[in-house]
Amino acid sequence: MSVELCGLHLDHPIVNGSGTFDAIAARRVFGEALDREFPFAAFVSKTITLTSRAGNPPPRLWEAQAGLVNSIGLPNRGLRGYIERDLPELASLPVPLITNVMGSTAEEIAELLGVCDEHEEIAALELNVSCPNVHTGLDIGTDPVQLERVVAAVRPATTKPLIVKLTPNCADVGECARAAEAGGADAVSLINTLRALALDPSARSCAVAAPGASAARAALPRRWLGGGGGGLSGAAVRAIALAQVAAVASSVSIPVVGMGGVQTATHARRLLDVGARLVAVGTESFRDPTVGSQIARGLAAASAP
Amino acid sequence: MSVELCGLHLDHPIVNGSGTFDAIAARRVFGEALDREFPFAAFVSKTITLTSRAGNPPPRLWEAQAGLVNSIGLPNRGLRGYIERDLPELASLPVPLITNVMGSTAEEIAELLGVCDEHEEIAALELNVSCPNVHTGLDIGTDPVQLERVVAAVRPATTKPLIVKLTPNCADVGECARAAEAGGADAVSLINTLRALALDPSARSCAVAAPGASAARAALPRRWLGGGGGGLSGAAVRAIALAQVAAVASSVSIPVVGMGGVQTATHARRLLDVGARLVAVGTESFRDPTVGSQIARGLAAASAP
Amino acid sequence: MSVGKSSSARRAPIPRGEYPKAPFGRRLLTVAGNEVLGAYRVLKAADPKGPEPGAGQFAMLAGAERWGAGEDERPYLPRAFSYTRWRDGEAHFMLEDVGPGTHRLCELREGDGLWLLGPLGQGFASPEYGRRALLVGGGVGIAPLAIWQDTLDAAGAAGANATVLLGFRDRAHAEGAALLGEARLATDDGSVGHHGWVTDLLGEELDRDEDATVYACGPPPMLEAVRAQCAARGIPAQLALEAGMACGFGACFGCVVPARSGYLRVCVDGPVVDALELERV
Amino acid sequence: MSVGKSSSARRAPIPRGEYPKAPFGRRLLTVAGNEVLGAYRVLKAADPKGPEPGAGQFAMLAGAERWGAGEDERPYLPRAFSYTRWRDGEAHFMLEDVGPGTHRLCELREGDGLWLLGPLGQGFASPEYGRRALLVGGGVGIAPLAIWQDTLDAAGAAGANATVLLGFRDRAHAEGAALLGEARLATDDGSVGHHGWVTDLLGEELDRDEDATVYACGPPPMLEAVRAQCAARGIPAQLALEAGMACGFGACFGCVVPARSGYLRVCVDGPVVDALELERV
Ligand SMILES: Cc1cc2nc3c(=O)[nH]c(=O)nc-3n(C[C@H](O)[C@H](O)[C@H](O)COP(=O)(O)OP(=O)(O)OC[C@H]3O[C@@H](n4cnc5c(N)ncnc54)[C@H](O)[C@@H]3O)c2cc1C
Ligand SMILES: Cc1cc2nc3c(=O)[nH]c(=O)nc-3n(C[C@H](O)[C@H](O)[C@H](O)COP(=O)(O)OP(=O)(O)OC[C@H]3O[C@@H](n4cnc5c(N)ncnc54)[C@H](O)[C@@H]3O)c2cc1C
Ligand SMILES: Cc1cc2nc3c(=O)[nH]c(=O)nc-3n(C[C@H](O)[C@H](O)[C@H](O)COP(=O)(O)O)c2cc1C
Ligand SMILES: Cc1cc2nc3c(=O)[nH]c(=O)nc-3n(C[C@H](O)[C@H](O)[C@H](O)COP(=O)(O)O)c2cc1C
Ligand code: FES
Ligand code: FES
Repeated sequence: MSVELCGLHLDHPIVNGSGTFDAIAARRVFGEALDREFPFAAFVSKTITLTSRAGNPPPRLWEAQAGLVNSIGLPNRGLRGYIERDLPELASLPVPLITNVMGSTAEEIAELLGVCDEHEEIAALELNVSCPNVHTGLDIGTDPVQLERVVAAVRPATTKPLIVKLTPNCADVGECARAAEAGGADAVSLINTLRALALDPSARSCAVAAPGASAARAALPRRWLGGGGGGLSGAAVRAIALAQVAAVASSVSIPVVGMGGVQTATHARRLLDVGARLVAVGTESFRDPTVGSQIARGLAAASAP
Repeated sequence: MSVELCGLHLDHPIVNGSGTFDAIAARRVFGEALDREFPFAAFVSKTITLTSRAGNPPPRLWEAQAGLVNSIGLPNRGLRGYIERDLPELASLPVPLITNVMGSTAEEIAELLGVCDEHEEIAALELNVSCPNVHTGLDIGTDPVQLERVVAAVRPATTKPLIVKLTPNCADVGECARAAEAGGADAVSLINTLRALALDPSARSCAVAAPGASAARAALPRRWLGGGGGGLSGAAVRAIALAQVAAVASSVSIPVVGMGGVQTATHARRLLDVGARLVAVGTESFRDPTVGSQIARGLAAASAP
Repeated sequence: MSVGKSSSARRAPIPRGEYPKAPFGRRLLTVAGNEVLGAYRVLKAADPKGPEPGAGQFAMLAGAERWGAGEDERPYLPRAFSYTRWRDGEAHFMLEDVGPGTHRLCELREGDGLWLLGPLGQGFASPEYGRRALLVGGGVGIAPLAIWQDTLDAAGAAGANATVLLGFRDRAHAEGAALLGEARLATDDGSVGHHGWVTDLLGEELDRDEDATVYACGPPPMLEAVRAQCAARGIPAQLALEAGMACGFGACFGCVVPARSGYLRVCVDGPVVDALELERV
Repeated sequence: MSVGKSSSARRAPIPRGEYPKAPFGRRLLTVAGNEVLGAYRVLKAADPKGPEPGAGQFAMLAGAERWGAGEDERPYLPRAFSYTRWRDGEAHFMLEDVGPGTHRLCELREGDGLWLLGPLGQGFASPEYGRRALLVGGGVGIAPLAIWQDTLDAAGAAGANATVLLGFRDRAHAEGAALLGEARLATDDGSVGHHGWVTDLLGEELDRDEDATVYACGPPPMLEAVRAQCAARGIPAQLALEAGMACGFGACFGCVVPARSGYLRVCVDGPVVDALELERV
C-alpha cells in the first residue's frame, strides 16, 4: 500500500490531521512504542503561526452528536519556537514531516514558508487557509479569487511540496481547489472543521418567546466554548467530507489528501475511492491513538491479492 | 408560547421543515387524529416548482452517522397540480399554510409567487434558494449579490409574507441573510441540508492506491443515491445549524426560522436562545410523527412560571 | 382443472384500500418474546392499544434503547417490518439479521422496550371471485404471508387453505416455513424440497390450475419472476414490495419504486401493489 | 508543634515526573465488578497487561458497547478517571454518575468490555523531607487519594498513616469515605462529621501542625480554597485538577487550565500540579 505524494514516498496512505496528534507529547506518554509503531505514514504538525499563540480560553471542547466541536485556537510556540524547539524532536520521527502553517497576509505566509524551506527536516508544507484575512475578515480560503492570489504570491517562497488545506465553509469547494491549483499548489487537503456552536448547558435560557425580535437578541445566551464559536469534526461530518473530497478530486489534477470523520478502513477506502491519494485521521485518534495503524493495516488487508 | 411571524399568529413556535411532512398522506395514514393533534403551529408544504417533477431515481435515502442523507429531488405536481389538487386539502388543516416554492430564474419564481398570491388559503410563502441558477449552475442562494437581486426582483410578485430559505452551503450565511433582507424578504429560514455523499456499500472498491492519479479517477465508485449527491440532515448537523442560525440572527433584523437536527425541546430552545423566532423540525418527525407537539409542549412546560 | 381447495361461499372479503389507520404517534411496547426460528427470529410485542393490522401492512420499529448506537452510530431511523402474525393484542414480526437495525432488534429480550408506529400501508386484498389464493414467498418475505393465511382461513373465503410455495437459501432458513401451514418448499442448495427456485414451483402450480390470485413477497428478482409469469398468463398478482424507508407514513418520499404511473411511495401506496401497476419489479 | 505520625526513614520516595508510561493504544479489559459505594460506584477491571499506575495518574475509559449511543448520541469520546486503587492487576475506578459517559460506565456489569488507555499524566510526588502528608478530598475527588494513601503506606515514607480530610454533600456521598482509611469528615448538610467545608478541617489541621505537604483533589472551589490557605501559610500543596478531555495524551490541546506559565494541558502537564504553578484554580 505504499503511496507517493508530490515526491514523498510513504509506506501507506494514512497520515494525521493537523492539530490532532502531538508526537512530542505522545512520546512522553507512550515512550519508544510511539516511534516503533508510529501510526502515520507522515506526520503533520499542528498549525504554526509567525508569532506564538496561547490559544483560546477554556472550555475548548464540546461533545456533539457523534462529533466534537473544538475551539482550540491554534496554540503554538510561533515559527521560531517551532524551528528551535520542536523541529529537532520531530525530525527524529520515523516518518517524513509535513509542517502546517497559517498566516493572515501573503507576506506572513511567505515568511513562514521561506523559513521552513531552509530546513531539510521538513519534507513538505501544508498551508491552512482557514484564517481570517486581516483586511476583509473573511477566511482567505473561502474566496477562490483571493485564494488563488495568495497561493500564487507565496508559492515562490518554497521549493518544497506545498499542500493547501482548504476550508469546507465555502460555497463551492471544487472551485476553491481549482484556485489553489492555479495558484501553484502541489496538492490540496480537506476537510477542515465545519463552523459550529455550542451553548452552555447549565446557563438558563434567556430568550423570551415574545412577539418582539429585539428582546431575544438583547440577551444572547452564554456560549460554551471559550473561543465563542468552534469547528465540528468526527463521525458526524463524514458524509459531508466524502462529498467535498469527491468534488475536489474531480475538479483538480493535483493529488488530494482527504479527511473528515474517518474511523475505520472502510471510511478511508471510500475517500480513496472518490479520488483521494492520502487519507488523514483526526478526531478518531483521540478515541484510540493507534487507530491510524489499524486503518492502514485494514486497507492493506483488503487490497491484498 | 404563542408567537407571531410576519403577521401570522401561531399557537407555538414549532413548524415542520419543508419536505419532511406530507399532511395529505398523513391524513390517510392517521385519520382524524392528525387534524386533532396537528403537531405544527403552521404547515410548510414541500417545495413546489412551476412544472411537475418526478424526483430522483431510488435509492433516495442513506442513513449516516446520527443523520440522514437524502436525494429526493423535489418531486411535486407542479404549481398547477398543487393549486388544484393539494391546496383544497391543505386549506382544511387546522393551522396556517406556508407554501414553499423554488425556481431557477427570477421570472419562474415571480410566477410561482404571483399565482400563490391569489390564493388566500396560503398564509405565507417560503422561497427555497437552494436551486442551481440555470445560467451559472451555482445555487442562487450561495452568492449574496445574486441572491439580493433575485429576491428584489420577485418581491413585488406577492404581498404575502415572504420567507427566504437560505442554503447552508455557503461561505458566509450571515451575509446571505443580509442580502435576502435587503432584497425585501420578511423573514429567513435555515438550515437546509448540507451537501453530502454516500457510496454503494456493496460495490467493490475500484480505486487503486497507485502512484498515478489518473487511475483512481478513471473508475469512479458507484454512488449510492440515485440522484448522485445528497443532503445531510438530522442530529449530525445540529451544532452546525446552531452556529448558522446564531450568525444569521445577529446579522438581520427580520425574524428567523431556525432548524437543523432538532430532536427535543432543549434543542429547539437553543435555537430560540440564539435568536430564532420559530423552530422547524424535519428529520426527527420521521422517527416520530408527533415529535413536533412534544417539543412544543416541552417548551411551554419549561417556560411556564 | 382440479380445484384442490373447497371454494366455500366467500365471507368477509378484504377489499383493497380499507386498512386500519395507525394511531398517531409511535407507541412504546414491551417485548413479550424473541424466539429463534431457524436462521430467523420471531419478535413478539404486546400492543394492547394497537388496532389489529391488516395482512400485508407493516410497522416502523425501533429499539427503545441503543437506537442511535453501534459502530457507525446506526441504526438512527426506525426500520420497516411486516406484521407476520397478530394474536390477541400481540404483534409478531419475523426478523432476518442483515444489518445494524435488524441486529439490534434480534437482540431484544423479553421486557425490553420497542417503539412501534403502525399499522401502516396497503395490505393484501381478497382473491377475485372464483379464484383460489396462491401464496409465494422467498426468504424473510414469507412474513406477511403468514398473517394473510390466518386472515384467509378465518374469513373462510376462497383463499382458505391456500396453496403455499416458499423458497429459501438453505435448510436453516427453510425452518422459517414453520410460520405457515403446509407448504411446498424450494431451496437454493437443494437441502430441503425442490432444488431451485420457488418460481419453478409456481410455474408447475399454475400449469395445474390457472384460476388463482397470486400473493407474493420476497427479494426483487423473485417478485419480478412472479410478475412476469403472472403477466404472461394473465393471472392477477399482488406483490408486497420493499424499499429503504425513513418514515413509513408518506413524509419523506424516500421509499419510491418506479411504476407505470410514475414513482409510488411503497409506504403509503404499498407495500402491496397490484402487479399490473409495475412495468417490472 | 506535635507530629502525630511517626516520620520513619523515607523509603522509595516518589519523585515528580517519573510515572509509568502507558502502553501505546487503548486495550480492551473485562469488567471484574461494579459495586455500589453510597452515592458512588467502584468499577473494577482486570488489566493483566497494564503497568501499575502511579498514584494520581488517570485513564481514559469507554464502554466497549453503547459508546456512541444515548439520547444525544453521546458519549462519543472516552472519559477521564483517576485510578482509585490497583490490586494485583486489577484497576479500580470510583465513579459519580453526572452525565451520559459516567452513566454508561455505572451500568457496566461483570464480564462487559471496557476500553482503557493509560496510565496517563503526572501523579503525586512524595512529601518534601520532614513533612507529613495531609490528604484533602472533596466528593468523587477522593478517588486518587485512596491509591496515594496505599502508596504512601506501602512505601512507609513520611506520608504513611497520613491524615485524611474528606468533604461530601451528604450522608450518601460520605459513604465513599470507606475507600480510604480513618478520616475526618465534613458534610454540606451536617449529616456526617463537621457541618461545613472540608477546608475548615484543613485550617484546623494546619493550625495544629504546619509541617505538611497537602494533597488535594475535588471541585475547583475547594481546590482554590486549599491553594489559597496553603499559599498563605507557605505550605507545599499538590493539586489534582480536572478538565474536559478529548484524548488524554496531549493530542487535542483541549484540556487546558490557565497557569502562571501559560496554559497547561491537564492530561500531560497534570492532572497533579504544584499549587505554586497556579495563580488560582
Ligand atoms: C414494507 C417492508 C416490510 C419489511 N418486512 C420485513 C420483515 O418482515 N422482516 C425483515 O427481516 N425485514 C423486513 N423488511 C426489510 C427490513 O426493513 C430491512 O431488512 C431493514 O430495514 C434493514 O435494516 P438494517 O439496519 O438491519 O440493515 P441496513 O444496513 O439498513 O441494510 C439493509 C440494506 O440497506 C442498504 N444499506 C446499507 N447501508 C445503508 C445505509 N447506511 N443507508 C441506507 N441503506 C443502507 C443495503 O442495500 C443493505 O443491504 C421490510 C421492509 C419493508 C420496506
Ligand atoms: C484527570 C481526571 C480525573 C477524573 N477522575 C474522576 C474520577 O475518578 N471519578 C469520576 O467520577 N470522575 C472523574 N473525573 C471526571 C469525569 O471525567 C467526568 O465526570 C466525566 O467526563 C463526565 O462525563 P459524562 O458524559 O458523564 O458527563 P458530561 O455530560 O460530559 O458532563 C460533565 C460536565 O461536562 C460539561 N458538559 C455537558 N455537556 C457537554 C458536552 N456536550 N460537551 C462537553 N462538555 C459538556 C458540563 O460542565 C458537565 O457538568 C475526572 C476527570 C479528569 C480530567
Ligand atoms: C482538536 C482539533 C484541533 C485541530 N487543529 C488543527 C490545526 O491546528 N490545523 C489544521 O489545519 N486543522 C486542525 N484541525 C482539523 C483537523 O486536522 C481535520 O481537518 C478535521 O478535524 C477533520 O478530520 P476528523 O473528522 O478526522 O477529525 C483540528 C481538529 C481538531 C478536532
Ligand atoms: C427527506 C427530506 C426532504 C426535504 N425536502 C425539502 C424540500 O422539499 N424543500 C426544502 O426547502 N427543504 C427540504 N428539506 C430540508 C428540511 O426542510 C430541513 O431544512 C433540513 O432537513 C434540516 O432540518 P432537520 O435536520 O430537522 O431535518 C428536506 C429534508 C429532508 C430530510
Ligand atoms: S418511507 Fe418516507 S415516504 Fe415512504
Ligand atoms: S485531553 Fe487532549 S490534550 Fe489533554
